[in-house]
Amino acid sequence: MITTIDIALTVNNLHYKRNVEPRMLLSDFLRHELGLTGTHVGCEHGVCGACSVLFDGQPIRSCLMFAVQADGHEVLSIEGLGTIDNLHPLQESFKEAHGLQCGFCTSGFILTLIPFLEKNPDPNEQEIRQAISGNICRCTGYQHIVDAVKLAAQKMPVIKE
Amino acid sequence: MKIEGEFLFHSPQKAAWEIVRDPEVLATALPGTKSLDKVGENEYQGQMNVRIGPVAGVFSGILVVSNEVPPESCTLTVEGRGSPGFLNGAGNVFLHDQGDGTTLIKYDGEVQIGGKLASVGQRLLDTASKSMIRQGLEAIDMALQARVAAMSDGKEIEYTPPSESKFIAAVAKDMAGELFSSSRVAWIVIAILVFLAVMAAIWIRTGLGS
Amino acid sequence: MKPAPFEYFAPTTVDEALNYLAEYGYDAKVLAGGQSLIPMMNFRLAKPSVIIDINKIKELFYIRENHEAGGLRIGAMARHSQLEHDSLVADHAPLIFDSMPNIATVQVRTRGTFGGSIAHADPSAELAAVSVALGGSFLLRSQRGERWVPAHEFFVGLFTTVLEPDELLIEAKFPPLPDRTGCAFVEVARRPHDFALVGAAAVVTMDNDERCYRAQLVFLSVGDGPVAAHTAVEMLGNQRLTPDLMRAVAQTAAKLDIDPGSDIHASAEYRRHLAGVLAYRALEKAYNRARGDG
Amino acid sequence: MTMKYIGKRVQRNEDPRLLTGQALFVDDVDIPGMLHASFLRSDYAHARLKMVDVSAARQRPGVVAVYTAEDMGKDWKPGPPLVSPPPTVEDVLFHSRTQVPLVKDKVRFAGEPIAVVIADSRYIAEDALEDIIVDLEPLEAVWDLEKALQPGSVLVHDDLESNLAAQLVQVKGDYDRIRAEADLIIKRHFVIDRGAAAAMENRGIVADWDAKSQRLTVWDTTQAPIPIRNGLALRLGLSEHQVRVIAPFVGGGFGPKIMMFYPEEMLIPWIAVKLSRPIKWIEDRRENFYATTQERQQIHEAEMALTRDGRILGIRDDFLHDTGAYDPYGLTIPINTQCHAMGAYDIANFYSEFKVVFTNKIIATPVRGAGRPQGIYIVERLLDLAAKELGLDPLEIRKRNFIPPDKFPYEHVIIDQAFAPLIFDSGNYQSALEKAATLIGYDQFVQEEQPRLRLEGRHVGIGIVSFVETTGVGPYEGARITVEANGKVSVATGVGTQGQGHFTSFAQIVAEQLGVDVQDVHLVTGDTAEFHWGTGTFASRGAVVAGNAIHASALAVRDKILKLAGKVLGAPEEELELEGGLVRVADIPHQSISLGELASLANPLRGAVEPGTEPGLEATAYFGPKYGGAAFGTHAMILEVDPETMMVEIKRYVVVEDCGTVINPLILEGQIHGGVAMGIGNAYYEKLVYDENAQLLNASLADYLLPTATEIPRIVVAHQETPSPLNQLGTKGAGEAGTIPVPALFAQALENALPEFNLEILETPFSPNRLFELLQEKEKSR
Repeated sequence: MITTIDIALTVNNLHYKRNVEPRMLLSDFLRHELGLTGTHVGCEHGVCGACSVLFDGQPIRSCLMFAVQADGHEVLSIEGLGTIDNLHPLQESFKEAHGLQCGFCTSGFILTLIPFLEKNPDPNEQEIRQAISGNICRCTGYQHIVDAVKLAAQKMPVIKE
Repeated sequence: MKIEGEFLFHSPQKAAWEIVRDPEVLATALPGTKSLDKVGENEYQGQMNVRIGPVAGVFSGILVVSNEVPPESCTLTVEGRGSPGFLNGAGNVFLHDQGDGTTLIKYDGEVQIGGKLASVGQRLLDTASKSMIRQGLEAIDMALQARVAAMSDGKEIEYTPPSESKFIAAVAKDMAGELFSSSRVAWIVIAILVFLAVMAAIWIRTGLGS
Repeated sequence: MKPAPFEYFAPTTVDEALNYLAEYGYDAKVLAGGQSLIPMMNFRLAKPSVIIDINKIKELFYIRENHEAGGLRIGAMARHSQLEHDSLVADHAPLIFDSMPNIATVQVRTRGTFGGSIAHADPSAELAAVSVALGGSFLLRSQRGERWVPAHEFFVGLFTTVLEPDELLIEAKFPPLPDRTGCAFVEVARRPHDFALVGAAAVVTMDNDERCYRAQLVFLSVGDGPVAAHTAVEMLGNQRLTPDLMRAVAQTAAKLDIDPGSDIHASAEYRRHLAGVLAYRALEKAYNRARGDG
Repeated sequence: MTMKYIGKRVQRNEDPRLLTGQALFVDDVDIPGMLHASFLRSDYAHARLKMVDVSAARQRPGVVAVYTAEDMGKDWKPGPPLVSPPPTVEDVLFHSRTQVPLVKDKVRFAGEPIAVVIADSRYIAEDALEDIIVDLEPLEAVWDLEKALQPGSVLVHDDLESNLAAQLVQVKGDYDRIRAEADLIIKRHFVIDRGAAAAMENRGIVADWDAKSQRLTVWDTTQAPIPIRNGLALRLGLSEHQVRVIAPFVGGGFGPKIMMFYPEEMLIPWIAVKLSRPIKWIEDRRENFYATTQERQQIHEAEMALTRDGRILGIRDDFLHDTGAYDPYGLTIPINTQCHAMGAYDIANFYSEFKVVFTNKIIATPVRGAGRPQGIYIVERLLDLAAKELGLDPLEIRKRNFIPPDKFPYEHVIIDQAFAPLIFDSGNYQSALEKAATLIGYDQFVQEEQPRLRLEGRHVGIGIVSFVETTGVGPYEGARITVEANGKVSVATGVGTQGQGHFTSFAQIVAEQLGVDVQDVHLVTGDTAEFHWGTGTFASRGAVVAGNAIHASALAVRDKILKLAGKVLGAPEEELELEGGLVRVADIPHQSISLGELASLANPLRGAVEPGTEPGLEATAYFGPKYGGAAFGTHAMILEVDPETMMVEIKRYVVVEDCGTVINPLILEGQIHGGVAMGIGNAYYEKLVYDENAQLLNASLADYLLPTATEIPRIVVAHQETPSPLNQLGTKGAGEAGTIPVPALFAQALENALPEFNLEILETPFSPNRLFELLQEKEKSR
């Protein structure tokens, strides 16, 4: 008999209560239980970074956590950032700099970069490349992503003011 | 993967032969062995529990003994399978009487490993197999010594193999130690050991923290 | 790639965790950061029937100065992301601090824990090698009691430590570094976040006469655990560290102290070669730092 | 002609959806009652299937069905061949053997599916795989290409006499004669190994059979939705109109997503119909290494004949090509290799013979580059070795051999992958080379920087390599463009998109003709319900073939607009201009009508449409190129190697790219950056390692090394535009170009960085471990 566990968590500022099997990966939980399919699954062994989300404000691989472990915690997925009509400045920068092609890895990059840019408001190229080295993109060769981050760094303080 | 090496048993050739040649005896020496049954003239079937760190599983295997030249040499063929993969091996075992109550066992063989084990466990495979083979042989040597001692006293053999956990720890401990010249015994050992080894190898880079 | 089912417990105290460990022993796996265990479970190479998640045990999350003996104490659940930004670590265990950027990726460091890395005992683990080099020791506890185990005795092999099935790693402590001590960590990996092909950690303490008072050289990824270069390090005793001597020590370490394996990324010969190169680089850097030049 | 939209760095229409997680990928499809599939795959590369027992799996709670080959009954059939061999070549030998849905008698590669479990969740489906008992009798695996062809080798296909799958000779001039006259012959053995496309999104398929309306809807991560629909209809005995295939947003393609039919692509719809339930199968990353096709393995015995002043007289290339266990994709890859083994050079004599070999490895089908990188590797490496031998500068030897601009169109006599004569339509190779040399500072580096750094003990090297890329092959694509009453324009085309920015570049082409904002052009692609003629996105053809179809269709719509507007505005057509969503009379700005109003007028509710006219501002047009255009360019790099650790760092990278008319430089640069990154992977990181049992040893992203941001340098891209005379837009393809020359370039630069070792790199992918081995050999031979 499969046992399930009740969990309560906050995702994109909304509170959810669900009953899940302990083995359910957080990535599957977000995608298939909550319907937040903007989090993508690329490898399920913690290398590609596509499933990165913010967990209590820090970037994690959602394929390397069980949903039960998120009980009592706060998750931010790409759906919680900007909207189509009101993009977050980092999303806006990705668009302007052509920082995405197929777009599959993009939410993982963006979420990884949010806390990075908060800590490093004026990063140089090498710092940016280090910051995204846990995310694989097969389309862009990373250059336009780096450009997008630089662009965002210029924009974000303006937004904050 | 090629496997070859040698190892010194602290027992006369005949006793060493018996254990190498008799997988049932061998089974008693190897921790984790769940069963070993004779299914044909020279054919045995067995199951073994394997555990390395977080990796664990049950493997079943068939061992065939051929080309016997008692008490000197034989050929062992092994086919093992478990959910994480399979292993096929064939190898020759030679026992050289050292004339001082010890026996040098030499082995060479070829092992094929496939499935999950082979495909995601490469990083540590070589390292792990070296360690496992040696520890398997040491376990056998301990069993041998116990047998020899018991027989010379005319007593029942009283030998308890190391517990599974002790064995695993011992297996693991080996590596960094002095240069070794592992050895080879029955192929079921090697086979299943390498099996273990490969399982151990499994590792995926993500970092640390278990 | 979905994990097999398991029973899940999330104790909130060490005592509660020890209860579970006593009850389930070998059938259980402790889930710390999970950054090594969960991928193995996703591949179904690991199928523990019980998971004891210790992420809710608040008493294990700390990094402290050791007020009694000096040095540093690190709770088992201190996360890599804490270690890499903590000034106590930078001050008291600069070697740990140096090694942090080499460990996996930012997302993994958010979750990965000091204790998890140590208990997992991957031969490529930076923190295992560094712990041995720093002469650290680990506190293990079970319902039967507790014990301190020096790092160099803790790692017994591939994914294997002296931890008994009912024991939990509680804390690591590192002695204070003597004056005139320099540390260095170097590694070579295909991509910066990959497992190192080879890594080396060196700790060198000089005496007032500019001679080597004490030294440690520990490799990773060249065996089934961290490998200390005992033979080589003996050559340093009471010597002046000339480049020639350090080169000879590095070569000895590569020749006599290790028995690396081959894999698809590096042959044993290449690893041995790298060990020689990195040993020299680590020693030189540590020596320069010990003299205050680096 | 100056253009308003084409050639501009227009931001992409598709981005806001992708950036906010609102774009639909196949795994996002969720249908009530949907079941999940998981495949049991063979661990063995070659084995006889003696028994499969799925009874325990069927008993597991949550399992709905389990299928084996036997359960498929007469529906079990090998897949159709995707590409047939060239009918235009005499003496071509070709044995077609295609993949099977589930293994029936014999496993031919590790990963071949044996059974499929359908369950309530993927978790349960995977649990049930462990319940299945399979008895496989292992057979010796065919692994080594050379040994595979030796008499007595074990056979991959027992009904054939050998493992030879195909053989083809292509000849130009008379190589043997010229060889006798040559001053220098450079002959080498080259080994090129396999790599994976490794798109970030694995493959996936969702099939939904609506029994009431008798319609099948399939979401598939395919690069070719229309052929998938047609094939599925044929296989399932349905009319094409009963099947709708949607390739929604696809997370990268790079070639393998055009393979068809993958076993899963056939099975999942078949099961959906059987069970009348929606079924989802999403490939996981481990499966992606086993279940998705790969490419690149070839072994070449190649030689180049030259005069002493470095003129190439001819090339001979004999090679083996590994097709894996089956050859559904015909001869596309090895023919591409042949077509690129003369590179950008004017070579009069050429002999190329290849043998395609069956092995017990995963099927080989095109991966970004598709045989071209191998051809370029051969010619560029031979040229480098010749330059060394003759004491010539690598730049100089290339300049002496380029096809000169006045020789275009340049006929190569041999045929290309589309079975059309290989003709390079237009080009200016030397200017691309010179531009690249300038951008990377070639002279300054060689004369000043490098000597200075060498004195400091640093090992820096430079490389510069030219390439051509045949692109934009037929057969055809089409598009339908409609101006809607709201003034917006909708475009439907069939190719499908995997990140190439078609939503934007195609919109630019339309905007150019119709004078509307790019954002007001709404493109639908990859949905057979919207447009169902065409083939797909491959061979760098989207912008060329679909692009020109859209252009033609836009011109036709423009024509209709002008005709109607002329009437409405009472002005001659030639005085009308389209801008800002309006048609207006030139010089009389207030005399205008909006496209929306015109569209309404063209589709009246009352009154009569004139005989012989069509309602609406809509047109459908097709484009099929006579042959493909040849894009080209030059790459240059500077790298540094640490000869102690063998680690290599790329310091500078320059690309000069000429793919004819550029539609959107921003998108083009993105394509090039990505291509170069994949090329760097091919050169130095990404090698699929098989052992002698044809077991893949690095089937995870931990061991198969995809470059990350720290391995890829900043890439300087410069454009040159030599329009193609083959189509109205003047475009050539660009999707694969970035990847093609990188392994050859890397080898040249690395050799240049280590002059004291006199290295010869004759293999790719390379690695630090291989560099160590080669340097050790050099040490020993000293």
